[in-house]
Amino acid sequence: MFTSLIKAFTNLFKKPQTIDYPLTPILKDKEYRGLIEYGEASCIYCLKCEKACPPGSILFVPVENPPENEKNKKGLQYHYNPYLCIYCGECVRACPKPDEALWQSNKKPSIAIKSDKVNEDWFVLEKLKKEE
Amino acid sequence: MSKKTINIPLGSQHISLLEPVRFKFECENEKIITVDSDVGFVHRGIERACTTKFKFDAIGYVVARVCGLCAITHSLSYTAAIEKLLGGEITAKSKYLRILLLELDRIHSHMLCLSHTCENAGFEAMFMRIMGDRELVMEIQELLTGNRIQFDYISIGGVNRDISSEISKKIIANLYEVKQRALGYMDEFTNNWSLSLKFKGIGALSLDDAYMLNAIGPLARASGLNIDVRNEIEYLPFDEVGFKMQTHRDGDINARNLVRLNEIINSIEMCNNILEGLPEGAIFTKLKGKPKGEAVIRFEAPRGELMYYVKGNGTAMLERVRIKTPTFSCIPAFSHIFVGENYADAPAILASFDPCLSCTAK
Amino acid sequence: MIEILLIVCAPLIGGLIYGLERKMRARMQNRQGPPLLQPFYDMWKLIDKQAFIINPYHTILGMMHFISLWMVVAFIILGENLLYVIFLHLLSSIFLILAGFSVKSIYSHIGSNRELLAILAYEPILIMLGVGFFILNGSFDISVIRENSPALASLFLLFLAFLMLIPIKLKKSPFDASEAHQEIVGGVEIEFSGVFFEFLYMAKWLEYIFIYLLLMLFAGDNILLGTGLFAIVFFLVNLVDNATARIKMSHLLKIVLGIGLTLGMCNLIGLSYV
Amino acid sequence: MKKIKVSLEDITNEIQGFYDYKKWHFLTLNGLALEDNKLEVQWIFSKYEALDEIVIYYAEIEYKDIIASIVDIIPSAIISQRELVDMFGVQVEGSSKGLYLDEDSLQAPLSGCSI
Amino acid sequence: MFNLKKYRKKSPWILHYNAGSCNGCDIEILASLAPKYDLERFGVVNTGNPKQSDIFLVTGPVTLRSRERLVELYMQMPEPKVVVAVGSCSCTGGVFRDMYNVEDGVDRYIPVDVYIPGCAVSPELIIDGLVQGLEILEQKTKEMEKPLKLFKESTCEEGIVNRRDTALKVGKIDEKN
Amino acid sequence: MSIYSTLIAAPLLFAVLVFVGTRRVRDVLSAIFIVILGALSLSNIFSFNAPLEMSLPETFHVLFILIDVAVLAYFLWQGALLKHAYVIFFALVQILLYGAVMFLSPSIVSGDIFVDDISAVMLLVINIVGGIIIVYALEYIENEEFTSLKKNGFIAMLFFFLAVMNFIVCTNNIEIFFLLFELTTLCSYILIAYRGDALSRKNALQALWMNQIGGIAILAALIFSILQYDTVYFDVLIANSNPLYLLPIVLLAIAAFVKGASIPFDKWLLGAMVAPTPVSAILHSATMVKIAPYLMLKLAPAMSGFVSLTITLIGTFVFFSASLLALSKDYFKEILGLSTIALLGLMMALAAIGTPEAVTACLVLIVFHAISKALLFLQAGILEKNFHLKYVDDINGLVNHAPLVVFFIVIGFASLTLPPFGAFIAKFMAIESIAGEIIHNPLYAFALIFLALGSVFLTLLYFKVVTKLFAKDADVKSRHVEISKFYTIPSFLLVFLLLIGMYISFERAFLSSLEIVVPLVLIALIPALFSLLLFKKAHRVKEYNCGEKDDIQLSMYYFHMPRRVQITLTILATLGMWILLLGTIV
Ligand code: SF4
Ligand code: SF4
Ligand code: SF4
Ligand code: SF4
Ligand code: SF4
Ligand code: SF4
Ligand code: SF4
Ligand code: SF4
Repeated sequence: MFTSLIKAFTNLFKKPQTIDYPLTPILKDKEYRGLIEYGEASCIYCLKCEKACPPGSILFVPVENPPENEKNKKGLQYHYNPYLCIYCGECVRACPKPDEALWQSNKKPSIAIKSDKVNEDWFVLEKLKKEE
Repeated sequence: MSKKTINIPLGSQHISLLEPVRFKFECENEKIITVDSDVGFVHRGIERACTTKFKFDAIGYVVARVCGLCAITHSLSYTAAIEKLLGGEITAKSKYLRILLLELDRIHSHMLCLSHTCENAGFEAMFMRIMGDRELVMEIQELLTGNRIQFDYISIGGVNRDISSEISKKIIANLYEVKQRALGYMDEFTNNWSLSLKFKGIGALSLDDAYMLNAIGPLARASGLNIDVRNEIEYLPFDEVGFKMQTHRDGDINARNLVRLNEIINSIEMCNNILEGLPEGAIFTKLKGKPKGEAVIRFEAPRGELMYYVKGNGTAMLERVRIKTPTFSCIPAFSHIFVGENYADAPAILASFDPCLSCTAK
Repeated sequence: MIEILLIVCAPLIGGLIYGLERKMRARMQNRQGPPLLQPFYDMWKLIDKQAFIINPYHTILGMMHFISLWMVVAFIILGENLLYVIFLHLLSSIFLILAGFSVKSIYSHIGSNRELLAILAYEPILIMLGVGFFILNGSFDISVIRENSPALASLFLLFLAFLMLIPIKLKKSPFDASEAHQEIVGGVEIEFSGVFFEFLYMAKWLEYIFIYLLLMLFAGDNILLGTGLFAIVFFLVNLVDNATARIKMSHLLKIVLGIGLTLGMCNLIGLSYV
Repeated sequence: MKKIKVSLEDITNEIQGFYDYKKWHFLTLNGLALEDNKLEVQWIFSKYEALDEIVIYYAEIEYKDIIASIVDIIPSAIISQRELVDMFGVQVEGSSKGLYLDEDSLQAPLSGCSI
Repeated sequence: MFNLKKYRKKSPWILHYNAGSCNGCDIEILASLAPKYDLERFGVVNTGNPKQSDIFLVTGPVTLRSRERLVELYMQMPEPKVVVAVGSCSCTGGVFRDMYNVEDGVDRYIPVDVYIPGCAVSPELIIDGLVQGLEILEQKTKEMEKPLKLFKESTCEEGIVNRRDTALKVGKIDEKN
Repeated sequence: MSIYSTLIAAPLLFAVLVFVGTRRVRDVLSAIFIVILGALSLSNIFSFNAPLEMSLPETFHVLFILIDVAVLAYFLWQGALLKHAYVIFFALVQILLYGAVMFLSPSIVSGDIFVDDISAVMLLVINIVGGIIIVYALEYIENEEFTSLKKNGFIAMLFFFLAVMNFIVCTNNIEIFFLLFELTTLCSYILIAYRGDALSRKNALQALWMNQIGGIAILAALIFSILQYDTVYFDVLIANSNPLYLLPIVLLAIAAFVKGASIPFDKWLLGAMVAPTPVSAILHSATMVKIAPYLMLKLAPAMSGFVSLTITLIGTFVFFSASLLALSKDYFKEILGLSTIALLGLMMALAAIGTPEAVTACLVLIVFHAISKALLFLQAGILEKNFHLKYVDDINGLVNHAPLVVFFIVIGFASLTLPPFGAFIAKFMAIESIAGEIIHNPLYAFALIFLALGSVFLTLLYFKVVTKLFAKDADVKSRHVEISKFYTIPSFLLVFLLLIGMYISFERAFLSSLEIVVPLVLIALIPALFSLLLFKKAHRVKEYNCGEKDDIQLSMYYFHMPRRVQITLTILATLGMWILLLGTIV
């Protein structure tokens, strides 16, 4: 018990371990597994990432004005849902052109609120995908 | 005259629980006489999804989500089973790195359990102290794998990331620090009178009961039962890196705590040995083919023996993935231990089992 | 006049002490902790919340606990009869216990049960304390006690016994089994919400005032000693809070009654020989 | 890893004869859906302090068969048995449904005949 | 100095419920209460009691068995309240999406105000989410601000918020795709 | 003088009159009688100024001797009839001793009747509280299945009891005191055996032989008093008492312990529970057991340091141990019974201290204990009759069905423990007076500890019971049960008496006005807030149950008291008595 007492006593005069986070930003290591980022120009639309992704948070869905890319024969557009993603990085490992078409950055995903319609929008995409 | 017992519920939502599990204690005053439990709140259907929804190469990431605490053991067991079915050999370096992360995970998981036990025993300061020190381990885990909890470090054929010398230095430095702290806790657990009142002689499991109820992991080792899968498999070179079995005789909460602390210290030694003797070589071997046949793989997760039974039929979809998790096997023992104890001790006893129902129910 | 002011402000002062304590506890646990005025922020927030009730008895009894505790504090400040104050305080605890029992909630019941047992542990010591002061001053009146010279030396053993009951009343480790968040989620207070919880929350502050005012009695007319005593004991209690686990009710009873009664007895017998 | 085939009737006897609680450690019960509406039930054991010595007793059964309980021999098997009941929709003596699944969940999800 | 509105948002008491997560996010919540991140800086207290909580932290993809409890707890929280979905699986189902025993995210059952992605979420993100939650909490408090809000007419029969029946009704809001 | 003779004679007359006419007539007559008795005792206390002393004519003495012999012979006969060895033996011993007393002829004489203010207060309690209980009994007994003759006999017996009690607090002659003592024993014997079943008989016999020990003690005291002090009169005995020859006093004190059912003589009072509830009510509150503190008060001036200290210690010890034992009980009446025993112990201890403060405390306690206990026993009767509840475990949530009964029970218990009620004031003064004694003799510190612990146990006990009543559902529609007016009116009267008592303590400045008013307001505020129905519209939710739906099962803590604790306590108390006795002889 005395060691605890002493510990508590000395802690009182030590600088606390706490990082005052929103005020003092915490820098993420460059290796941190954050958001998946996509380089549209380099993508070859092999859809390997879509197939590899366990939760299905990458979807290539046909749209009316598809991005202009000669490899994009079916008129697909890349969609990514950071609220579904589990940040495993498997898509990047599956991608034939990592670092150019698809890479994992060290950025933290952002917080969403109700008006962001996290789920509703994605439902639409999933439905489109199913219909395809 | 009416009955003199009260039913005290613990869970499914309760402050002393991190996960939903429901116990209903029938108590006389506060002495528990019977226990009724419901452990199925977290059932998600992973076993089925592994055979219908995911291809075999993605399952490693899925089964990691069976549980965040020994995620690494899950993906390791699964990958090992697949590697066995595919019949390839992986490099020595990746084996060492796998052990490294396995042991780091054990350290942080044990620390979490200790702190949670203290919190449930009403010792908030100790909880804070251990959780604060645990950040040292979390830090190196994040450096090593890119994430604090779900490491996704292991893939079929090896590991995903190499280790740099800075990281290795940092690991050694942090672990040295952790070891000092762990010795400090050891002293605290043995000498603090209030903790002795809460822990010594409480929630005891005798050796014979441990045998009878097939207890595993620290729970069994605290009762003196020599069971540690690291001792029973040759797949990873645990002997080379200095594994030693830690046991205790008393079987009470205190014994479990001490076993965990000793394991932390042993794991730290193992990590140091690994980093010293890390073989050179690649970290990844590409394995070809589709899994066929059946394999049983066991590993020692922080909470005890984890078993995977995998059966493939030569296609990308597996036929059966059976996950037998540590807590699942311990549940009969839990109920047994509660009987006769005081409700006031129940949360601490529960935490000292270090239960994880998310794997129990899958 | 000053008394009236003190009485009115008592909960606020209690809140400050509570805030200080939370801050201090955080620092002892090596973290930054909430701002000093956190209890007041909580208070404002609680006022703003929608309040649920279970049944009117419960709610009213909870409010009575607060009001009667405030009366207790007022009586101490006004310098009334110490023994009476102790019993009035008992009344206020009884209100709380009844409130706990008036709902069909198991944790609330267990909390109340434990609270009852806690009374068993501390009440005899409080009574002995009162008698100690009586023997020393020839009167139970707090105003008389306050005018006499410090009683700390002659009531030293009782002072030690009193130290043991501070954690019980302030719900601090190791004697906080009646609140026990991890077991019974706060016990008696579990079913209160919104403004009604506010009353209980502020009653907790008043409990601080009650205990520390009693503590100051040991210093008699010596205000400096009183302040010193307060500071040291406050610090000590928090230190112990951060170095111990919560022990069970049965242990609590054994320890507090056993040691407390022995200390008190020795002191009283000693006093009558002097 | 040793696999021993037994018939459904013999299972308790076999296990009774084999199981020494100080030597063997009951791992779990496992089910495996086979073709043509059959089910393979496995009782998996491992030996204490031995290198990877695993013994699997297994029996092929129909879904309608009632599986004998081994709880008298191995008390801790109760939970595995309940899981088997839930996941495969079979009956095990003295083991009730509802460990994981609610009334409105998908019943017998691993039985192989469910969609 | 006595600007009530300023202080209102400084005391978020949290209730945590695990609706079927893998523990990863739960541990991170615990870690964010610990010294390094110390949520108590914001006045956070883990009350574990719905009746005294303002912010409801839910982890996990909502399994069938936990959905009733989830709604029950939500109902027992007094207004204003904020629901925070912690982790990818409670936002959308995450890796468990479409498994047979899960309901794919908390917002199928109760209205979610803040979504924190991540698997597992890091404590920094939890703090970010809480800060966001605080703002929403303040807004909601303002909206609630009318005289006698304490005695606002109850919505349910006999003045008792009834749990189960309402629970299942709420669940019907979003049909699954 | 006439007041006292009326007070003694009238109830005797009433006892005969209740046999006249129908039930209606009997009820009306009894009510009138009770009002008369109450009025008499009231007027007595208002007109009372100086102690009154007088003698009875010789014929009365002869009559008394005859009655005495008859009573003893009856005991012997009963003992022989029912083959109870103790009863026979003690009856024989008493007859022998009584014979011996008859042969001794003391020379110092004094008045046979002596009324001081203590007696006046006792008269008040006996007649008013006793009267109210009889009103209640009128209805209660009608709900039993007995012949109307037997019912009337019951009421008559109660009146007779009042007469005996009225006499006993007025007498100064120990011989007469002995007679009356035996008469109360007789009364209780008959009332306890009233139901006539085996258990009642057994308990009645138990009460009989235990009380006979008291008789023997009185006879022995008489003999020693005559031998040493040459008198049979209290006042002479007390005035002349020599600290070296206190044996008669101590023997009388032991008789008091017997009547007061102090441990180890507690069994008889608990056994008396089998009688109809009004009997328990009247035994516990107004009559019988109150002889004990009364006698002690009378003897107090004669007690020396040792005797007074020992009796105080025994009394407080009984207080402590009876409350401790009560904790493990769950039969409602038994709880009340043990708490009576405890409080009687305290009263006797206070009487033995004998300082003016202690005596006042003792008197206050006698009065308020009588009122509160009567109130509680009446409720126990209602619970049994209307709700068929006997055990505290069953009264869960009674507030849902019978708020009024709950109100009475709560007031009853609160009045025994909490400010601003009388019993609280008494306890308060008790602590003060014991604290005052500690200064002179540190051994009183033990008495203080017993007192402190005992009063906490009692609080625990009372609120253990009270709390059971309150468990109210969030949504259960309550079901009210009609309770007869004959039941509620006496209860209201008793509550009213409590209030008057409070007023008196206010007048007498036992506590400052603030100290009375504040808690009173606090307590009154609850029903007030209630009636405002402030919370009708607030949101209601179910209790927190970890998010689960199953019903919870509630039950109180119960305290398992191992048998050895009980035995140890009994042995210690017995030891105390022996020390007292032997210490005096030596
Ligand atoms: S990181 Fe994993 S979950 Fe996220 S998009 Fe890539 S594969 Fe899918
Ligand atoms: S795997 Fe890479 S290249 Fe292929 S579609 Fe995805 S992002 Fe494009
Ligand atoms: S392992 Fe289980 S008991 Fe321990 S902290 Fe995690 S959830 Fe809680
Ligand atoms: S016991 Fe199960 S749930 Fe717990 S950490 Fe291990 S695998 Fe995860
Ligand atoms: S258990 Fe209660 S007192 Fe302890 S940290 Fe949690 S909220 Fe605070
Ligand atoms: S899946 Fe359909 S067809 Fe096949 S067994 Fe089941 S019910 Fe019959
Ligand atoms: S498909 Fe339906 S009927 Fe067939 S086993 Fe599965 S649940 Fe039963
Ligand atoms: S988001 Fe990921 S880490 Fe968090 S609970 Fe879900 S699966 Fe676990």
